[in-house]
Amino acid sequence: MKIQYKPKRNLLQTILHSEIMQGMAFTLRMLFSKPITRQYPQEKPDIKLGFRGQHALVRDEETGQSKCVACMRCVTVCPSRCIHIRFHEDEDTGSRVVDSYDIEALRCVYCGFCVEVCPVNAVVLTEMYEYAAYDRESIFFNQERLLANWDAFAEMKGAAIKNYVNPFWRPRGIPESRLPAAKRLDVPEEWTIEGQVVGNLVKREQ
Amino acid sequence: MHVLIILIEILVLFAVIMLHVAYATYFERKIIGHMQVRMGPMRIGWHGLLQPIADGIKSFFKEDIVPEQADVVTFRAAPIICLTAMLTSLAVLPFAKGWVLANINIGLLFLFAMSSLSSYGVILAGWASNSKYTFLGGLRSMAQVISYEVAMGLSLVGVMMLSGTLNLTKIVEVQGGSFGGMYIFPQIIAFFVFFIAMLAETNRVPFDLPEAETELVSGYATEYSGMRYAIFFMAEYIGMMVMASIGTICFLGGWNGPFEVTIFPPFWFVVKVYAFMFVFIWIRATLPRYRYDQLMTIGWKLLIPLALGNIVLTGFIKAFTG
Amino acid sequence: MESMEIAEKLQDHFSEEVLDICDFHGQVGVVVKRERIVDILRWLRDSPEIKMDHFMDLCGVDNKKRQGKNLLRLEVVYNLYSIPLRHSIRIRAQVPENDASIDTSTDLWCGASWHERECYDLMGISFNDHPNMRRVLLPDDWSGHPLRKEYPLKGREEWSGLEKLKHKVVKLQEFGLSDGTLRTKAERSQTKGNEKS
Amino acid sequence: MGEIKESEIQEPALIEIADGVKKIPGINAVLGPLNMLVNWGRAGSIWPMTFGLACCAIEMMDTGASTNDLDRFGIIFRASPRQADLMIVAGTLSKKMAPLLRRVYDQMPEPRYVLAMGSCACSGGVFNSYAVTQGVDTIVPVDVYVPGCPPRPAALMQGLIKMQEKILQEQYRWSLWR
Amino acid sequence: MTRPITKTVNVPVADGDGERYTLKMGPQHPATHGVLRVDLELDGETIIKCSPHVGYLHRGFDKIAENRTYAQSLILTDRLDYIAAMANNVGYCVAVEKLLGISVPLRAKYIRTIVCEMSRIASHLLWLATHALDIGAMTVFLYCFREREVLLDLFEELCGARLTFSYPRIGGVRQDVTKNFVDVLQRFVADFPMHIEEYETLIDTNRIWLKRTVGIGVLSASEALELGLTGACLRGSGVDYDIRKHRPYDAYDLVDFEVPISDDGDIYARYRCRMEELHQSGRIIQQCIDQLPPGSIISEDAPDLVMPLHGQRKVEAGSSSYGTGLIRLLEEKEHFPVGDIYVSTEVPKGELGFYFISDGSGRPYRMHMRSPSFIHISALPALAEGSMIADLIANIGTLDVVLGECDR
Repeated sequence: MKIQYKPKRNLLQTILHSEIMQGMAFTLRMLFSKPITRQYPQEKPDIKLGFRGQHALVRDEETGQSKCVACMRCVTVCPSRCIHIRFHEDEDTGSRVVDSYDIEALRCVYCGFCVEVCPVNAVVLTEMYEYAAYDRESIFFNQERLLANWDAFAEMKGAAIKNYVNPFWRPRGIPESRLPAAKRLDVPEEWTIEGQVVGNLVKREQ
Repeated sequence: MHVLIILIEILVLFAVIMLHVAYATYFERKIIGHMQVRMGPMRIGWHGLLQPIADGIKSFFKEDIVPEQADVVTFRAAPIICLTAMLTSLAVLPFAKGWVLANINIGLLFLFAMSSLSSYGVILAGWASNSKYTFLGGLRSMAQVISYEVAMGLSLVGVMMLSGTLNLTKIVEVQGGSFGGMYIFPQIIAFFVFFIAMLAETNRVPFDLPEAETELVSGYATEYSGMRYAIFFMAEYIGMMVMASIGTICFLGGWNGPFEVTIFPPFWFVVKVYAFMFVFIWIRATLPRYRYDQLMTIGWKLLIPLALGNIVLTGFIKAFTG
Repeated sequence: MESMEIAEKLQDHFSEEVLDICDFHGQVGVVVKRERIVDILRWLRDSPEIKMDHFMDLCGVDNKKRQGKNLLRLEVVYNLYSIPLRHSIRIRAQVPENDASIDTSTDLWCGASWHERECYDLMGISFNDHPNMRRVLLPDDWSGHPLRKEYPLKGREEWSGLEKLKHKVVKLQEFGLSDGTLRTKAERSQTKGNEKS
Repeated sequence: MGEIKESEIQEPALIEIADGVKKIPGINAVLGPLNMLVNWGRAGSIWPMTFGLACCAIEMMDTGASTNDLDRFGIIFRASPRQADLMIVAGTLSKKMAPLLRRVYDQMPEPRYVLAMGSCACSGGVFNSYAVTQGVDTIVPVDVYVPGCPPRPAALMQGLIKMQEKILQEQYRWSLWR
Repeated sequence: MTRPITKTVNVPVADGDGERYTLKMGPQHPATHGVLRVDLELDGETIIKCSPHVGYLHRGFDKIAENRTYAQSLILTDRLDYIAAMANNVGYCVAVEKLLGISVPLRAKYIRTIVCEMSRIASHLLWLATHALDIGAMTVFLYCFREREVLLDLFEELCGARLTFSYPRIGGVRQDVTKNFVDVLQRFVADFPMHIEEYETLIDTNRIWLKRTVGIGVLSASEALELGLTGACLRGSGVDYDIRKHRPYDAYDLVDFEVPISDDGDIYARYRCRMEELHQSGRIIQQCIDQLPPGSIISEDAPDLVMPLHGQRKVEAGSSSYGTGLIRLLEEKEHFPVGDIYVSTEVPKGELGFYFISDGSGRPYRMHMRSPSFIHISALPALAEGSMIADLIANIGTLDVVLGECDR
């Protein structure tokens, strides 16, 4: 397709600066339009469900501890290698016990891979984003800090935390059979294959 | 005693102008902000009203760097030359009848002289900083001022011919209080030339080449920090005000208005000056920037012939109508 | 024209030069010797039924850890495409380690210039008669070529420019007034967040 | 500034508050409000330098754009380091760029602040490779770290508010230079 | 404390044939779009010689990618061309899928096409914003960002991030679109031509804009080809080369759109081409939304994020960091086909190509990116030499370079 240019201005338009006047009229009109500015500390942006923000370890309501089972999937998948887990195997039960769970948040790229692969929904990315600090150490999260992050997030969400499902905890559109048990969370209708959005043209054909 | 009164007058004028300059920056930020569907300063004081004060305090307490290889004396003097020249030209401006510090008969020439002098400050700043961006900024400014000074001077010749005087108070008085008496109507071409030359003289968009941010960082002021930069900034805004005042006096009938405001005689003068300032800001929010050679082309090939033609035309009209 | 046909034509023309033709997912690569690479490229560009006018890509490969017959230590890969005829071909020129150089293709496509500089910079293959054979991405006084397989990901020794800078930072520290964090080497090893990775 | 120097001349009136630090009794009544005023001015008019390096620069531009509008805080971007108060290091700092970053920092007049924006500037982020410095705080002193990759505009603004808080708590920093 | 960037020669020095001096622009300069450095040799304001220097953002992508699995390297492409990260992600995934021989479900293809075109709009908006700002029209900058913000919010709703998405996966996409997303996007696409008109009110026929762009930085078709330019820069010179048409990927062969071409080859022609592409992108998005089929969004044989392929693995107790078991698994060279492949996609800047060599292990043996910006910057001298400093700024803008992509 060849580009069509607008016609050249004629002499009268040149003398009257018509195109400049149009531009000026436009900016003048915008002067009286309502600003779209969001006044930040007072008005916070509305964070969309599933925003990949501050890290947290979900506090299990029964035990009060983290759900992590030290399967090391998050450590393995992390592209920036910022998760460090130390664990030992309990001699009696043979299950793994997490000694330390550290996330170097300043190295993290917030890709959400760890959340996606976690089989028990232990590590999550919350919707918190305001955690700038004066030093590097306070953005290095150990296990207590991560659990505290979850408490802070739960407090922010209030009662809604009960039914809160971040899309990254449960990958959408992936068949149930491919998900680990803890990932099979109850989700809204439109996240399921049956309820998904389809185009107008497709609908009409059916 | 007379000297004392004059001194007090000067001080009052100085204080008022400085306040105006400070708030001119505020209004510029606010108006441009709203034209760009945002808000401008909001958080320092109510709706950002104390913003210029904060800027001033910050600049005053900032470190003042003189580059090692700069010409120290010239470097330090340049902003002061700029500011002084601009402040001096305020002396001859009649804000209202009798509200003028020095009612001299060559007021218009004096203004030209002073505005040219202030560009020396810019050139010296560009040269003394010993950096190439400032140097280019200084060069551009020099070329721009020289070519547009001519166009501007010629555009006002028509006004001088009509009024028959260089005294600014008399120019206003000749125009009279009526709306039709304003020189903008008989001198529409001259006004057009004057307006464009005015934008170029004050380094405003679309002729802001000496300090074109995306090309020359900050142009001639690149090496200046803290208070000295603030002085340049002030000089620039006073320059805008002086130019707007010339426009008001020569084309829009000065302090005359549709009705008298007895409490504050310069009311209409201030309104007109601020109208000019608003147009400055409005243009800045709308237009892109010319290239350096295009600027020169407009100056020499369009504005000067137009201004000369206007003089001839005015001469003929004057000769035939007597 | 199918890529395979082009490769065969190329083999007919330059039977001495072509070492191997390999096909993978419909993309044909021709392994050639480096000596007459410019002639091959010129032929591909200029012959009317092939007309490879778009120089898509050039990149260097280190074959140290890769097996394959006819492979030398280094390799320069040219990806060519013909915009009017819509076909493509890949030329893989073999370069030995001891004389890592190949003739430049900037005479044919001046757009190849920076590709070749990048190849020199990261892979260490120099291009004969290139107008400006200098490093492009890394500083001029960098040592080593990072994409060689023996070069570790984090580099071997610190770049001299950065070393100098760190000395300067320590020296200037006392003049500054800032109370922000500045990590010099000694402090850095003490912080737990850093050394773990 | 001037006040401190004059006070040193009037020897007898001084009292020693710490080793080698003397002051005129009651001077805080004068300097305290001045200190507050100066800090208020500085906090209210932070002019950052446009030092966009990588991805975070786009979010930095976005923060300056209409939706978030940094101008509300009195923040306008300056191109010249001489007129800047704050350097927002937005993006990955490669080793080739590091000397230039330091040079630009050296050109800024006191008081100067540095805000490291994003993972890469804070610690090198995912780019733990031969060409990237692991944290901008090895080159310049950093005052505020803003995590995120990249931080969303509101996070940067929170960092800037933190910076303002820090400036407001300063004690007589304006009296220290030269 | 002298200003070092401008330090070489302090005042112009005569060198025999006229007063020439050098000026170093950047790497910290407001108009160089990041950290490009351009060394200029000037005669007055006329550029005699222009040599761009890059590498101030070199992060070693190729090397890092060799040390990560295919799935992990996806996040690197986010940071390649960070203005249109989605298009890069998709380009990467398309290339890896071709290498591994994975077919993508139709729905995922459509969703990818939608997000690709969204990122094309976002990228062109940012280009227009900065290009206009370079030439001095500051207001266009803010209007463009206003619309861009809507797109970023949509991206956030889709994948939880505003700039670095990591949204597509090898074999599909990460999440399905929601009703709200489709509705807002549809409204945006419907309103968008009106916004384009707003920008055009300010600059399109403006005489200053025309003076700064018409006849500046002219490249003929053969020159542009020889320089290796792609994308709108090549099409602005009259060469009909768009990978979406030449080698269709995703759903581009299922939708109807046109490729704008101009013969003039100057800055204005490239500007018009990109503006027209904005319209076309809107058209593509609308068609994709209408045709969006039901079905799965990720292929059944897509590789797992953690493992190179489906499979189990055991980690030794006490191991702390990056698992040794995985490394062993990755070194086994039997999972993937052995071969090399070059796949390119049409990103907003031009042709983004990925060249992979696989030796059968879970990590690429060699990954090379053909980044359009890198080539575009190398064409800068051809555009700028003989023009003035102000034109250089306009020329950098018109090439639409992103330094992250250029330096990698």
